[in-house]
Amino acid sequence: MTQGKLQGLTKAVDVYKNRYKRLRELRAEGKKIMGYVCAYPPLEIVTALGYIPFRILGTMDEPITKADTQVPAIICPMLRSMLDLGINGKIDFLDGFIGAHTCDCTQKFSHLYQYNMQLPFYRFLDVPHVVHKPSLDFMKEGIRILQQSLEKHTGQKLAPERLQEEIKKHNEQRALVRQLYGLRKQDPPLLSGVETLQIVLSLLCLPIEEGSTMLREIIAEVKSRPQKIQKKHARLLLWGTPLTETSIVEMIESADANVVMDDICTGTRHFGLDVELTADPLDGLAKRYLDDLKCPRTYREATDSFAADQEARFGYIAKYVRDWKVNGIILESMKYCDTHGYEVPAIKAYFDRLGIPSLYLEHEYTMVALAPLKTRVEAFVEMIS
Amino acid sequence: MNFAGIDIGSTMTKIVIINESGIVSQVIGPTGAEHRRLANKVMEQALTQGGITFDDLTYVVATGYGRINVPFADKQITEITCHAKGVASIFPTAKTVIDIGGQDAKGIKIVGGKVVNFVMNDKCAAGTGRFLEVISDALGLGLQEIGPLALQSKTKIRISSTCTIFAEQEVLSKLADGAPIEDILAGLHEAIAGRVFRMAEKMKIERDVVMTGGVAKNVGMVQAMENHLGYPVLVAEEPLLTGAIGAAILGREFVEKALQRGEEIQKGARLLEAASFFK
Amino acid sequence: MACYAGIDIGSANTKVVLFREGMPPYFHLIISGYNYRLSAQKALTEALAGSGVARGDVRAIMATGFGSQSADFAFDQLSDISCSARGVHFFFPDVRTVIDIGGQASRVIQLSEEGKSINFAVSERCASGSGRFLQVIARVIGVDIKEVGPLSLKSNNPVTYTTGCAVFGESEAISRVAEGTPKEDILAGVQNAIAARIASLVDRVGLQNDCAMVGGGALDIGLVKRTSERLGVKIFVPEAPQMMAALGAALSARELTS
Amino acid sequence: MIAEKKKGVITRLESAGLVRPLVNKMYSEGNLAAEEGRPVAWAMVNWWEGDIIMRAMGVTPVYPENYGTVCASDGIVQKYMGVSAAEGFPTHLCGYAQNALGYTTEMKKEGQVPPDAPMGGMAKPTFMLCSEGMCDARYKWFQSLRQYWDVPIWTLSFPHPDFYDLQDESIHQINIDYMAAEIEGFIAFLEGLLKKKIDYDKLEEMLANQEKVFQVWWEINDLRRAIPCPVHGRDFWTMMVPCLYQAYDPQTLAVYQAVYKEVKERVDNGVGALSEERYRLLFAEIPPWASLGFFDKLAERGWNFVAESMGYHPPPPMELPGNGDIKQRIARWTYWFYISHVYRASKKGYYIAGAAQPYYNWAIEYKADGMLIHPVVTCRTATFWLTHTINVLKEKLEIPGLSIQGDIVDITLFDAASALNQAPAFEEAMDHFRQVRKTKGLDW
Repeated sequence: MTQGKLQGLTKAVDVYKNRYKRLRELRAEGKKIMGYVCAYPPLEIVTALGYIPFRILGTMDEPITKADTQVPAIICPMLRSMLDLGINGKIDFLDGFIGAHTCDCTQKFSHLYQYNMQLPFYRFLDVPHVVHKPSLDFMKEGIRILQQSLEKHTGQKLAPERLQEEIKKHNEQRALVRQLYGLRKQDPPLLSGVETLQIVLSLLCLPIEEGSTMLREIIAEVKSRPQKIQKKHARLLLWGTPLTETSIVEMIESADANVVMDDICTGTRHFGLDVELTADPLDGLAKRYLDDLKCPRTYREATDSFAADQEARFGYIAKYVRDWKVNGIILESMKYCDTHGYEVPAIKAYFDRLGIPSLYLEHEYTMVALAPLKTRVEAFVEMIS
Repeated sequence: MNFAGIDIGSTMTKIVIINESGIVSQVIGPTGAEHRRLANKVMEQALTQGGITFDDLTYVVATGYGRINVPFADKQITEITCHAKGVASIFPTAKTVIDIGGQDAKGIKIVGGKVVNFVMNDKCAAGTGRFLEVISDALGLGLQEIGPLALQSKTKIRISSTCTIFAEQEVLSKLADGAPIEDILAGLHEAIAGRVFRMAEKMKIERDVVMTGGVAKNVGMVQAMENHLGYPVLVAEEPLLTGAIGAAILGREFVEKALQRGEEIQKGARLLEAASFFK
Repeated sequence: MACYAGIDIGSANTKVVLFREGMPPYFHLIISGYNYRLSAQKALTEALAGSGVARGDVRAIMATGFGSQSADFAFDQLSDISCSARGVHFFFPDVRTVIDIGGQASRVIQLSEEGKSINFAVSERCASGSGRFLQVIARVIGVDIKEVGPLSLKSNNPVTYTTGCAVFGESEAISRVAEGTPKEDILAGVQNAIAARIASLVDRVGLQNDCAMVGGGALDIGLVKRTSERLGVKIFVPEAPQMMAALGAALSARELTS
Repeated sequence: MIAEKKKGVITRLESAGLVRPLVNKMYSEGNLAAEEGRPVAWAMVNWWEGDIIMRAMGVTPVYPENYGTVCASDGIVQKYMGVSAAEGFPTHLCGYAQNALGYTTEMKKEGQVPPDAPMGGMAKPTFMLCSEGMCDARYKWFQSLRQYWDVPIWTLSFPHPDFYDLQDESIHQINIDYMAAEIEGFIAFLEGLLKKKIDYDKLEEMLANQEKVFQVWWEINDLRRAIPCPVHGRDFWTMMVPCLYQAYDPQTLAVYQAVYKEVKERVDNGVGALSEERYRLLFAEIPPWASLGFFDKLAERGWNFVAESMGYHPPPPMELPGNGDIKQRIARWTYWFYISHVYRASKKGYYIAGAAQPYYNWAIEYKADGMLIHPVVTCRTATFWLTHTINVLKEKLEIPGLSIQGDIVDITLFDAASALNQAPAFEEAMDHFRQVRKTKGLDW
């Protein structure tokens, strides 16, 4: 049975388990697939010009082999895995690729990926690290260049009105995801952390409308399903680097804890806030993707005190903590991530001050190496309950 | 009522049985990875020593590396929580626990017997008790001998290999080149103490500091650690037992709470059989 | 008659090869112990005595290996990478990829047609990547190192170690035995772990046939088998694989003087 | 044979000695300024984007990155890295950053420069200047320092064009305009902070000097294409410092002119830096600062290092068009430095292979026999491309590469012994590929 015909959670799980199956189906139907890195390339433009966006991710399941012949082992293990999957022909359904400077390694990866894959369309989006007038203009310019090169490649013109429509469509899905996350505010949450991650990861390899339909089905299904998630002592928020498999969340939820909220880019960061519908749609896109999108890779202007800095950088997480009644935070980072690494002491200090205990988990981005982390999580849960 | 705490480490099993008033019996099981699964035998020993039967145990809490594998425990609690509880019961003034075990090293911050923060290293043998075991074996010395020897050193010798097995090699060839054994040992103690100290300092070590685990019996390590801290550390009479004691106390508290609330106590399968780590 | 000596002072064994034109090389091996200077002397003297070569006939001596500096009587030192390459080339001129599993590290060397090393990769400085890993495990589960290979071939389901650390692997092996895991499965598990690391080294230099394995590790037919399965190629092993670096040294000693 | 090997130790440039006082000046001027109550900025190396602006405003920059190398040679880096880890910073972060974070923690604890800090330590900053150029550490790290120094921070933004876009001329002006706008913002920030206006004449003067310095320094390195190579990498690592940090300074120009004279003489007389140049090598990217003596050991084997690192190689003569507006010119030079080496290579039609491209170009220009790479455990930026680069040189130009792992500050990670053990084997590889290149019609 094709993933197209499945419904709700069953579909999400199936898509999650066979990530590329649906994309291959769609491609067989003549659709075009556009791979991209991180949450920064404006997908509205991609879908408006007829591509199905696919967030290229690595996997913790398979050891890295060929990529090590091109990139040293001290580089972000997820990027190395992404390259590996590419070289090994696992991602053989792309019609184009949008790279980006989101962090230094991702930029270098983007170039090396295209160097290896030689895809018919490649565009690089240079995302500044600072947020103010000139950088917003620069971001807008970058998005314009992306639009123009994709127009050139497809031979289509993208009218502002058409783009507006597309933005609405994406905002609609963002709203549905927020609604989905809302279901986790209750205690016990209506949706487990594992389920949520499965859904989000499947959304990242589905057409927008198809994903939104699936979300609607899931929301209805979850509200009315008889079996409930078990009530547990710890209600945790998960902050950190992208999760490409559920294993870490499974490990956490196998302890006396539910993961009820996240601040990761295979989660709230990706869907987060809507794109404002501005006269020139590119203004709205530039602001949403440079400023509203929250990732430690973006440097927030320093204000008059460190405390004010922390508020500006982490205030939105504190709001999550209040609204989702979180009583503990897990700061998860794969080894060799610089942007998240530098963040850890400051964010820890911030939540210490708010009286929310936090645990820093550094992992090697492999399944096998997770076992030792379990004791830390269990002890952390024992500590807060 | 009797409560048992059982701490299965990587190479050693420790059991403490307590009742309302205090310790009934305490046993440190046979050493070595080949024996660690025989927790049931150690339990029988502890029971005989205490003059009670297995059914006299109201509650059994397992902790340590092998806690998941104990078929006769009612509850599993991590060694971090148990060490904190155990240490606090012996040293009420303790704020920081530094535990160097066979398979890992931990730092724990405690307030009123509760864990408020902790750090852990369990990647490889460097910086754990195993490192010293391997070296003392290689030197044909008893684990208890190397500490005092290290204290006699005037000038430490640095061992460049981090990997335990290569360090062993390096130590022996340095020895062959005529380097004094005490200087080599001093270098090794310093290396481990340094690693563990830097790790524990991540949670800002506060006085009083208690060292636990087998390595706490090693005066050389204790002093090396004190050199980093700049003040003396506290060591329990039997530093190997704090985890088991903590487990037993946590079991007692759990039962008492349940009784106060009038709840019935959830118990495990209670099969007094060997533990298995890999099945 | 003119003789050229190569001495390879490894972390575990010290090997001497005496090379004379038109004669099979003479091999001699002793345990290094921990005083490399002494064992170097000893190994050479014994080799000369055993082969009946007069000290005076030795035209040149080349030292190589972990402790090559300790052979103060040698004319010069040469990297064990070049030496292994030369040694293998002497027996297998068609070999282009040499896998050298030593006590301190594993190396993968790419050879030119002339038997020169033209590319190589060396494992990181941790025992889990070296032949020592196997020795350690074999010792603790009481299997003679010579038995490791044959025994491991009996394994049907090799264990997967929960740790990358050789020392923790040691205690894991012990308690697995205590739990009744067959020793062959434990050994096969280690061989798989090492084979995996070798494979990634091979990837770095690029695999070219023919492929040979040398060094102490090559004495373990189990390791050879699992590595060849993993790489999907036939692996040649010279009859005295651990002597190849010493042989290479002897051959370059000859080049020194010619 | 052994005697033969001893030959070929480096004949250092006499004029290179003139660089010393400049370097000392760079290290001491920060503390001097602090004593005299003049403003001090902790600054990231910003490739001239911010330095001359600060200096024109009377601010003295102090470079914590450089202080990392000082602490590395001093050995105290181990302590500072420990303190940084104790503060909760992961140990895989930039070694310079770990060192500075540790140092700052200690300085806060002491309430003054820690007594055991080498070279009198680093004075407390009036403000901090981050740069987006090259790597992420260079803005995240000062953001982290904000936890310790409650002083203003400015981050100089920096475009990060992809190598595939460098032949697209239209993209360059967009990038330069952005930088110019950012520089304008920085000037406004400084004028607000220091309550005074910038002196554009002074700025113009400094920029003019800088442009001359670039020119000479470039010509000096171009002369290294001669066979035998007149300047060994050891001298390069000493002499690159003033260009990177003091290009505004007339003294730097004078020194470089003296150096040029000496190097030119050597070339005219066919004198090389080594009495016997057996091999010509490229090096990338950041050297093991605390173990530079290692290069001498290789020099004893006749290894001459003829061209180095993208991040330190001088900017070539300007090829980008643009107007004379001073902000535009400052922006253009920094931007040009960032793209020039790849830009020139792609102009020559060498196919685009990421950061491998400039080395591809230099390998041909400088007739290299091999390439030594130094993967740095705590620096992803300087390490990412290295493996790829030696792959490309091997595949396309039949030039072998040798990889020796180490770190920018953690000296314990650099294993010189095993490196030297690999050297002879690598010489065989270089000999072999010399033959292969001949058969393939490559002319060296």
